[in-house]
Amino acid sequence: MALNQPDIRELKSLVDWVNTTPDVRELSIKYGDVELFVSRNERTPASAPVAPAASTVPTGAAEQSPAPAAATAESATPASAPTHGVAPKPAAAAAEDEVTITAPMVGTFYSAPNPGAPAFVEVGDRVSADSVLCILEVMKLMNNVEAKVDGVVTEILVENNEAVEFGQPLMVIKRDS
Amino acid sequence: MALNQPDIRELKSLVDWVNTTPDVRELSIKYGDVELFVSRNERTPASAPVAPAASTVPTGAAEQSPAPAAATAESATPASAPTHGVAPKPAAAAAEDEVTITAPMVGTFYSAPNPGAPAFVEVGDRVSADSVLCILEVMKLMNNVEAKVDGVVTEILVENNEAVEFGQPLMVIKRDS
Amino acid sequence: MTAKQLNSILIANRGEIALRIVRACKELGITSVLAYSEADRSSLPVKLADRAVCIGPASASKSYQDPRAIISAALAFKVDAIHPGYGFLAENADFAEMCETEGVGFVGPASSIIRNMGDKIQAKKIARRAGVPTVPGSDGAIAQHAEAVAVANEVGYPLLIKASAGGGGRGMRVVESAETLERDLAEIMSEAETAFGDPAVYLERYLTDIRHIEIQVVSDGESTVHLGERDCTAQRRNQKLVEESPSPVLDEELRVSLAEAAVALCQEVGYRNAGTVEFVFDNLERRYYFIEMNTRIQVEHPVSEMVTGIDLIKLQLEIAAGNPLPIAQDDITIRGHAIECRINAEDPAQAFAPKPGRIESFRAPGGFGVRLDTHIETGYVIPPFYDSMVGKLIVWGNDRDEAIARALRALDEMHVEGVTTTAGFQRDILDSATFRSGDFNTAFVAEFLEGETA
Amino acid sequence: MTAKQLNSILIANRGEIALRIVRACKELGITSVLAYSEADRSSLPVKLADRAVCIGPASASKSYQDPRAIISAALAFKVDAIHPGYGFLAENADFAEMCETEGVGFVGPASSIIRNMGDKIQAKKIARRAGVPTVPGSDGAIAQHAEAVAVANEVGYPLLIKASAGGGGRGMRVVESAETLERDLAEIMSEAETAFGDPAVYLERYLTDIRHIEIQVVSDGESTVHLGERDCTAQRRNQKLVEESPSPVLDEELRVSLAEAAVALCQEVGYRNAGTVEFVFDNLERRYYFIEMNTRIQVEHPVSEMVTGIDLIKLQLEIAAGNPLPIAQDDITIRGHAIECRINAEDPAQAFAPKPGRIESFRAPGGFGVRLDTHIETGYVIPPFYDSMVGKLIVWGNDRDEAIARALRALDEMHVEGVTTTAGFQRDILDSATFRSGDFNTAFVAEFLEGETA
Repeated sequence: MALNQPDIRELKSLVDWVNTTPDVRELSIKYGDVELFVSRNERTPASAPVAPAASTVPTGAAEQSPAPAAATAESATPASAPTHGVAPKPAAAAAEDEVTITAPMVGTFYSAPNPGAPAFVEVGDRVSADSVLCILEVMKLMNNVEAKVDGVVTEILVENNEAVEFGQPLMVIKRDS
Repeated sequence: MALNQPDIRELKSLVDWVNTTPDVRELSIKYGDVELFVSRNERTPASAPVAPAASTVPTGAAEQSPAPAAATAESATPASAPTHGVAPKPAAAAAEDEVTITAPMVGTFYSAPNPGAPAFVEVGDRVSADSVLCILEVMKLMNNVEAKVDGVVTEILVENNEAVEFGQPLMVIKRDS
Repeated sequence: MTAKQLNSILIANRGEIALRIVRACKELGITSVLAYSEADRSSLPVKLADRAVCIGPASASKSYQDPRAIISAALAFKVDAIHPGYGFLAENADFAEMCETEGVGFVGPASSIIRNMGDKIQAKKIARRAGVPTVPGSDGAIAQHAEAVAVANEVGYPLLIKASAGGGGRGMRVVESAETLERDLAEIMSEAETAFGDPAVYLERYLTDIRHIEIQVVSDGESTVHLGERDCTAQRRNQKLVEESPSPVLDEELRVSLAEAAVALCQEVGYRNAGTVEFVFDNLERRYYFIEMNTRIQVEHPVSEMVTGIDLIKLQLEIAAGNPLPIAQDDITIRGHAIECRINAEDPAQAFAPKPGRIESFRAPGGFGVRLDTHIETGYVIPPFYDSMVGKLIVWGNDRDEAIARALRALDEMHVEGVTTTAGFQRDILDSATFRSGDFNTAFVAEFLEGETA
Repeated sequence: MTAKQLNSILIANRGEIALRIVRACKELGITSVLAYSEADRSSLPVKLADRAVCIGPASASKSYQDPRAIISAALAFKVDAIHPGYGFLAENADFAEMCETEGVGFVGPASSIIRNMGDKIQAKKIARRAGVPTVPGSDGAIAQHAEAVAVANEVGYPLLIKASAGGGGRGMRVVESAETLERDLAEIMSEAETAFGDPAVYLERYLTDIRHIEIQVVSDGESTVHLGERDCTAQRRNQKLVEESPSPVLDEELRVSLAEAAVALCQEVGYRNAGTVEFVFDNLERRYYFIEMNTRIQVEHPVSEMVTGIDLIKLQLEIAAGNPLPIAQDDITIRGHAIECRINAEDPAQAFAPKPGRIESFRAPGGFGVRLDTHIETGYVIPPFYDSMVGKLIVWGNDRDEAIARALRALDEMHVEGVTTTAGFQRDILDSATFRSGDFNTAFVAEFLEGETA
């Protein structure tokens, strides 16, 4: 780990930016061999805790590497896919035991493995961490989105075949306590 | 006194304007046969007291009618002139017993009745309400500026022959208590 | 560079036109001294002028409209000339004469020209002398029935009969054709005799389907150039809302003819300043008639600046300095199309009631072909003492369609919080099929408003 | 109106150029879908676009520079084409090729043209084929001493010898005259042999007193028009600071010759898009040499828009829709003079260190001849992830003097609080006697900065 003066200055300016921007809640930066993860409490306007973190800190960015396996649009079995970011539901009403599944990339949302097939999950379904919730098509590459938590699907927020943005909430899961 | 709806609306908008403008402290309006005088406390940001006032309220504006007597540039004796506004000194340090004499009109300030003559007043001079403090030349018309209070001249804020703006502080007089 | 230049001027105005003049001074290296009232102490023009001088209280009659305050400021602060802007004292012949008497320069023509052009009857006479068509009508009041009949048949129909002593709409009648003339004339004259004790009437052609088209001129007292026309037909209650150049209805022959008429009028009086010669244009007969001349810079002058590239305020200042016109007619070409929308702090939903107040947040539109002349900014408090115009959006496009599209885009982009403005109303006007067609007359905006409420 | 029009485009960029494209779309009635990173969520372009789609986190490599994210967004949101703006993926041949493969329209030339023009040696070859002069030099690396001597004497002096395997300033020497050539050549070649194991050298005329002049072109694949030149000589560390049109040093003959060269190059490759052909201009010999072609819209494109009246972004979109050029060369005339100043959030006093942060208060300059292309507004937080340019001030004047005066006036008027910008520095540059004279070369800004600290 070797940070020189300009690096530190630049890092500081990033943290300053997060502190002055009202709508940034989390920030992760990989800078050489240093990873920085900044998370800000949503309610309290206190200063953001800054922690130099090892790569064990689960940053969304680190998980968004493209899937290594290629897949064509026709492939029935979705390719092994990148995992997704798990973030607290942004809505004010989100309970503490609810997690919102967000889109790891901009693309098209499919609720089922094939047109006409039953959906991976419906509201009320119980899911485990490795359950596939939906598929995101990114340039004809079919990416599985997994639950990553054990719980019950309480909301599905997008329609089949809908275009979704990066970070867009897709589903809400009530986590087992 | 006859105010119809549009009149009242317009008056209200004037008062609103005074309330939203930070640098207006006093406002006087003559509207038909109604005179309105609004004065705002300088320190406290409380809402301005609004008082419909009879013409006995000494508003500066009402006193600024041009002098009836004509005078040429050469006239040695200044024409009988409009009186001037008397306002508390705007500077933060102004004591309660100090009054600031301000220019009733834009023009040129003369400290003496003639070039070469001694000044009307010097700092330290005692003046009475009808003492002439200086002359303001407004388009070759020489206007006497009178003290309007009894007291002692503590400051002369402009130089002889200086151009002065409307409302510009000219002198400070410490009023007799 | 021209030979002579003013060192300093007093700007005797406020709002966007004060800022407009400050900007021209800055670019020319002329010291701008802004005369302002107490109500405008924290206004943008005051901030941006080289020097600002308070000349009186908020009331215009004691500040911007007080000749003594203005001239006294000019004398005390030793400026070379006064730029009156528009409104206030800009076309006040007495004020111009006082400037002449006091030896203060005035950015405008001689007071005698202001006086002549300010007198409608006098102005019409001068126009006729210069060979400029005026609205057909009687030369003066006619008291004899027989003479009135003869003149009426010369003027043509529809014909407006106005009782000489009448006013405010009383003693007026429109005669549609010669058939009813003698009877109508007799009735009006006897009514006038009864009501006012004077049977005399004026006769004038009654024009209904008209446009308002004006020519921008600049003269140095010797020669005159024009910068093409502005079409100001979109008006509400005789207040211009949208102005554009070129006019969508003129052909090349008419365009040249109008401009030549305006130049002839200026040459007739030896005009010296920027000015505007206003005409009504009869859509049906496609003929134009002189109505008046404005001897000052106008609100809508940027429209001509945008299509010609010529800075009219700078030209005014050059002429006031005593320089001959630095450009000839051949140097002036019209490129593309420009449209101006006046943005007022008024509420269209409340019969356009003025809405002074605090601008909580303001963001100007930007980008290609967009010019905003405004004195407002975030935090500015619009005082209730003066007119409600808070800015002018002027757009330029290669053609009228592009200019309209750009104006709509810029109106959408402009962001004013805290005060209601007419920007949305302007958008509706510009986006209407009628405006887009270019085919309308001075009744357009009133009809548009009726259509909206119907 | 043209025959074909795109219904919707994805704007794969940020900042002022994203806003610029949004504006053009609005005026054309094209739905703008703006691809943005999480850092730009509350930016002005996001607010003003018809639709905005978040495509990734702040890091450009995972958003604006990620071809997969951009193309996936274009496919998912079903746009007709992607406008890449400048920077990021705008000249990435692989990205353009992916668009071609995926069947997504790309507002730019074919990937093969981007690839060829992106390869400096290849581009030079094409230029020579089109008869466009390039900087005199060897066609490739020369390993034989005798051959090098022969070529060197053809190229002329001063001459730059560059070791083929060198780099970063190593293995370079300037030869002032033929006298020392053989010795210098022998030394460099033997040094290169020792250091890199390869004696081969490139030879090139060493130009020092040069200006940077570029021609704006637009081609539809069949025919090409040009919009005159831009002079971008005022640079700091190869970053353009001030651009203007016309160039203050070209005469009519050179102007025509440069433009014809640029058009010939476009015709040679069947170019299709707006583009810029860049030249160095040798002040001493008054000759120009092709250096590279940019196959995208450029930061400084508004300079050409201001003097021609032509909207370059609209032309790009028309061509991308498959329309032929709607204008011919005869339709294009240059009027007046335009100057652009890039405003960066940098501190000139701290070696131009970037100064991201919150804009506490912003007021745009306005009035005649002033155009501001910016995405900043009061309350905007400049993110530290991207480049530091916060806006471009473009002014137009009848001549260069008026344009400079206007630029100074507008720079003075612009009000930015909370963040340090280069506006004041730009003011100093423009106001300098050297810039005003028009007589300088690419070393001007560096010399100006030295003069200031001296």
